[in-house]
Amino acid sequence: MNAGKLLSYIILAIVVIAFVVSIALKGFLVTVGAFLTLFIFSFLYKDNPYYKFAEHLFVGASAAYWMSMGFWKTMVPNLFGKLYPPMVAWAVPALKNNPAQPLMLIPLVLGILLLMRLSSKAGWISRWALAFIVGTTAGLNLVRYLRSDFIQQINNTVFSLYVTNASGFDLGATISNVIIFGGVICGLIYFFFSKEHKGAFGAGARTGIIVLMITFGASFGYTVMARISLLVGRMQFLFGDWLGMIR
Amino acid sequence: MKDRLKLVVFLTVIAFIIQATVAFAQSEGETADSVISEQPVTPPPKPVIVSGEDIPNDNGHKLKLNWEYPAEWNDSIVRFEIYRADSPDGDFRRLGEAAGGIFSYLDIGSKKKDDPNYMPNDQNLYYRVDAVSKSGVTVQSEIGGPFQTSGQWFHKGKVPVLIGVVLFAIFTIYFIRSARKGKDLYIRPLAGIEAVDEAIGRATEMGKPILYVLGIGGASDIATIASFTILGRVAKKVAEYQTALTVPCYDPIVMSVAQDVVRSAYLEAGRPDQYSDDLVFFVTNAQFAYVAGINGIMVRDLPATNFYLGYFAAESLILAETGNSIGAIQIAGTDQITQIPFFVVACDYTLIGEELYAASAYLGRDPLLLGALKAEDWGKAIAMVLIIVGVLATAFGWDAFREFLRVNL
Amino acid sequence: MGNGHTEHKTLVERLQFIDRRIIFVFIGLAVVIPLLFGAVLKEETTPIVQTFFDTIEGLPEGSRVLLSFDYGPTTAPEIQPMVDAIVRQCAHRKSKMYMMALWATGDNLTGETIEKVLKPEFPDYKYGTDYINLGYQTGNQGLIRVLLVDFKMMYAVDASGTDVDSIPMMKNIRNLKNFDLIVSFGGGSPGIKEWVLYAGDPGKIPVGGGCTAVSAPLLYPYYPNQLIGLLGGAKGAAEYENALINAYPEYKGRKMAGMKLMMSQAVSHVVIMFFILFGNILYFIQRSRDKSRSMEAGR
Amino acid sequence: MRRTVPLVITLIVGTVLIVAEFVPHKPFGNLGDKFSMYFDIIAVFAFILGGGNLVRVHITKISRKKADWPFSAVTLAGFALVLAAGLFKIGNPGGIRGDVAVVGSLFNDLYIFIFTPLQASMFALLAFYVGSASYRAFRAKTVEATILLVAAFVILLGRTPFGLWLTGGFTGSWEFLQVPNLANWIMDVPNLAGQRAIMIGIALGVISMSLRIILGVERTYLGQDND
Repeated sequence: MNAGKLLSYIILAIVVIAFVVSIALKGFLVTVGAFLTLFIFSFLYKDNPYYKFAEHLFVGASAAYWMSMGFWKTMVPNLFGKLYPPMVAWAVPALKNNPAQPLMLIPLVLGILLLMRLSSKAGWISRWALAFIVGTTAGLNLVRYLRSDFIQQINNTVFSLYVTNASGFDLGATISNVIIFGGVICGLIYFFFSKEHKGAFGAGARTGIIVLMITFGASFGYTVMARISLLVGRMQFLFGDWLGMIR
Repeated sequence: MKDRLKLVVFLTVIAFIIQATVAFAQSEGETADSVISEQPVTPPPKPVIVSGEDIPNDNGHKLKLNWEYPAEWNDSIVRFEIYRADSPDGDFRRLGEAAGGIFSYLDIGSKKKDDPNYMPNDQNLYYRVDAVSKSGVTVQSEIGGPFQTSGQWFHKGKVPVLIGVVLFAIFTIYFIRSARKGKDLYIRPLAGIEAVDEAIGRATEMGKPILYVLGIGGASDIATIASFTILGRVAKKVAEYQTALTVPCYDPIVMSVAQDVVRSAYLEAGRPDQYSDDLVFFVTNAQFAYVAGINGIMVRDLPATNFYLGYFAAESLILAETGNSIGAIQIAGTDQITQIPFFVVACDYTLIGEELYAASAYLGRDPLLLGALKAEDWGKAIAMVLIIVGVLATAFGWDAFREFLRVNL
Repeated sequence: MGNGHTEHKTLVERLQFIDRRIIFVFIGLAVVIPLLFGAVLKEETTPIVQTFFDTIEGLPEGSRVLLSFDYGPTTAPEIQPMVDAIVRQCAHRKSKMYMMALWATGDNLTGETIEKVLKPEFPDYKYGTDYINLGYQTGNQGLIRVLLVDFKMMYAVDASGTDVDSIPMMKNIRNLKNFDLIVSFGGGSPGIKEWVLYAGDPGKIPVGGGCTAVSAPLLYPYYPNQLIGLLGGAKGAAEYENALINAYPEYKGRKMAGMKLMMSQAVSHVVIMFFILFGNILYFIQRSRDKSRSMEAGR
Repeated sequence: MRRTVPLVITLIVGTVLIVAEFVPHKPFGNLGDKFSMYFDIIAVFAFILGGGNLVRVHITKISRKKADWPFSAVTLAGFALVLAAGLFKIGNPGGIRGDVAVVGSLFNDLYIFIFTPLQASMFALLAFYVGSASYRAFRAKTVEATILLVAAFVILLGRTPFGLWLTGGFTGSWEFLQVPNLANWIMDVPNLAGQRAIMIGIALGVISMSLRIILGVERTYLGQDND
């Protein structure tokens, strides 16, 4: 037995003992939460069997979680409960008196079509369901993005560059508005695909990159706060709820 | 003289009684104010229904009822109760109430016939408004109506949107057609795209796999659909170079589409035997479990090249930093504005927003898709022109332009 | 001499690419040490938070406040301090609290808030007359639209399955317009934006919100016309706690969650900034050396 | 046939939904909502594909004794346990009629004590990664990188009391130079401009992509084989 293996057994022993002691002192559920947290954090050092355990458990449990939620929260009330309520009334009595909606046959059929891909012969038919999904999205997105992102954002940028306030000309606000106006125009120039970035157009594109870089830097810096909060939350759980070191 | 004296005494007594009542009422507490203001002995007047307007640009079943009421009574009316019936002498059903001082009510009826609140379109409706005073007196209005609601065939607030849809359709079709005729279109280079070949080549040289992450979008997210096209091109090259490919998926539908796409690509490259469904597999449908799984794949399989193309949320940086720690070349692209900065900071190449959608055209050099890119550029030109003209128009105090662009949601 | 010079240079080079685990350790310590010492950082209350506080403060006794828990455990560290502070304030003001959730994950957090804040700190507050947990309902913004017209259509029972008609405080609730204030806690969708668009605006009901720092910039545009106030991230929470302490002296000296969060925030920000500066200084040292070296070589 | 029918479906569905956006009248009015609901239902059917694939992948790993195969057993065990508690409502106080995620059920306990800590911990890793990413990437190597660095630095500084402490001396008309004010200005002005340009670009990309899909130009998602 080499040294590495010995060390890993020693660590395993420590983890098991700590786990048992923790259960005795703090109860089962908090202990499980704390150890799973530590297992995930151990990935920061390097990949190890404890992280692998947590990762694999997480993958299996989460997949089943969403399957169960999808079945009971979507499939039962929104499909069967509307298609033929008596069918699910034994499980969800509240649905019993719903009127039947024959139109719900559409998603049922499409869902079954999608499952046809499990068959090697009729797999191609699952594309009909896919075509429905993609067509729906394309139709909805086209108009929605045109309206709320394209036209609305243009509208938001149409403002007066020359700003006045109670005491007359407002230099600060005027500069800000000019920068927003110029920044949006240059940013758009950067995104042109079919025109070479040369001459005045190139200068615009270059300014556009600078504006984008400020945006990215600022967004990054801004998000740090939120991310630290998450870590604080975990640490409060470990050192407070579990170890009782924070009062 | 005597009569006059009588009158004075009479009035004094009345005044005294009134004062006493007021004082008593005040000692009773809160209702005191209302009694004072409700001094006029006359009962509250009737509300007068003025109009019932159908709400425009909708499916019907909605009506705005307006009535009038003397302003001096505002303080003494607690609420108005609104009733509706199918006929003037029908059964009036209470719909709801409006506070005193408010003289309109939005009646949102049900579309369903079996609902008690059913409100038919294109049929006569009759309304009644009851004013309830603080002292509890209820006065009914005359019955108002008939009013009707109806559904409209066109949403007038969306004219600019309609113009936009038509314009873009024309552009796209025009440029696709001219591209089909063989007109040569210039497109500027995109660093992220040019690096794709190099990145695949590097993995081949090193004998390491390529990881392609489609993100946490569904098959209906446009970013995911754009990513499918890129995956097709990447998979074809990978098949030609005989490099290993791993595509872990978040959404089962995305997984099945990705399987189709990769299988087709291998077939096109003439190596259908190299394909197996094990290349493209489902991990899980939970954001962070998916990331945990991919992290595991990265540190164990040590891919030389990572692609992150599609819809990404907070997990972007976890992926990009883990990928960086194993020394992989990373090419990322997403349309999620909040995540682009993380990819820019932690990856070698990043396709910013729109560039992700353009990537499929770049990789395939398909004239049809290049034509669509040209149409997008025209869209950008229009946006710029609209902004510049709009700003000028505003400078000259002409607000109609801006009003036109205001979209009624 | 020359030998030492090259060795020193490799050190600069090495430091530029230090093992990232060293950075991890520093960030971990920056978060944990302030927590262990219970250090707090006070934040002066800004107007966007103060108006929110004043609105609740101005509600008469018995006002109805709808609290919607539209967040999950992952963002709870940021959001929960706001929830706790606002629940405390509502309890002091003797407002009636109606708790619900647009997010399935909000359900557990509602229960946790009741168990950890309301029950121990306000034992006189009675379920059914002073507060109620209505639980989660599916439907997202669709749910809000229905609630605006008919509340009991979607909430016929409370979270534990009790018929709401048998609960005293639900007696006069017909629709959302019966509430004096709606407060949504959450950063995602559906959340504050949906409450504003589908309830606040059409129903003319005041809406306030508490959200994550990330989503705050997207919501600022709604203040002050459509939102009475907004708490953004840990900073917003700490500012609210400051307002609470100023108004209710019994909280003075108490280390509240948002303020603790702010201390860890400040220290870890400084650590990150230090590393950025450190990295750049090393980079410039190396570059100037590279330059002088290439000049020597050119000579 | 195999290629044409899906393309026709996409064309019809897409066009109908565009029309529906402009026609509030029946039957178009709420077609978008309805179709989205259908989509949610179809997605649940797809879970069968996903769950099946997951089970298959891990059973293969175990049977072929691939690297780390014992951990695949952990995945399967977790999957089976949660599925039993969720789909079959084992350990639910209300039995099969109880709400699936009701407080006190095994399903809910598994969610709170296994799912939640794992999820929150993965999320919290980000706090470490923002540190390592900023140390590595924020170097003043090029003009662009310098701008990125300076913008991030000002925002970070504005989030700490040190920002105000360093620049509190600027008062009166110079007050805008105080770091917190500067940080807010960067967020509200140049950041806004950049975001807007990206948003308009993305909108155009989505519009173009949607048109390409509806017109059948973009069809990779349907696969390319003619089997």
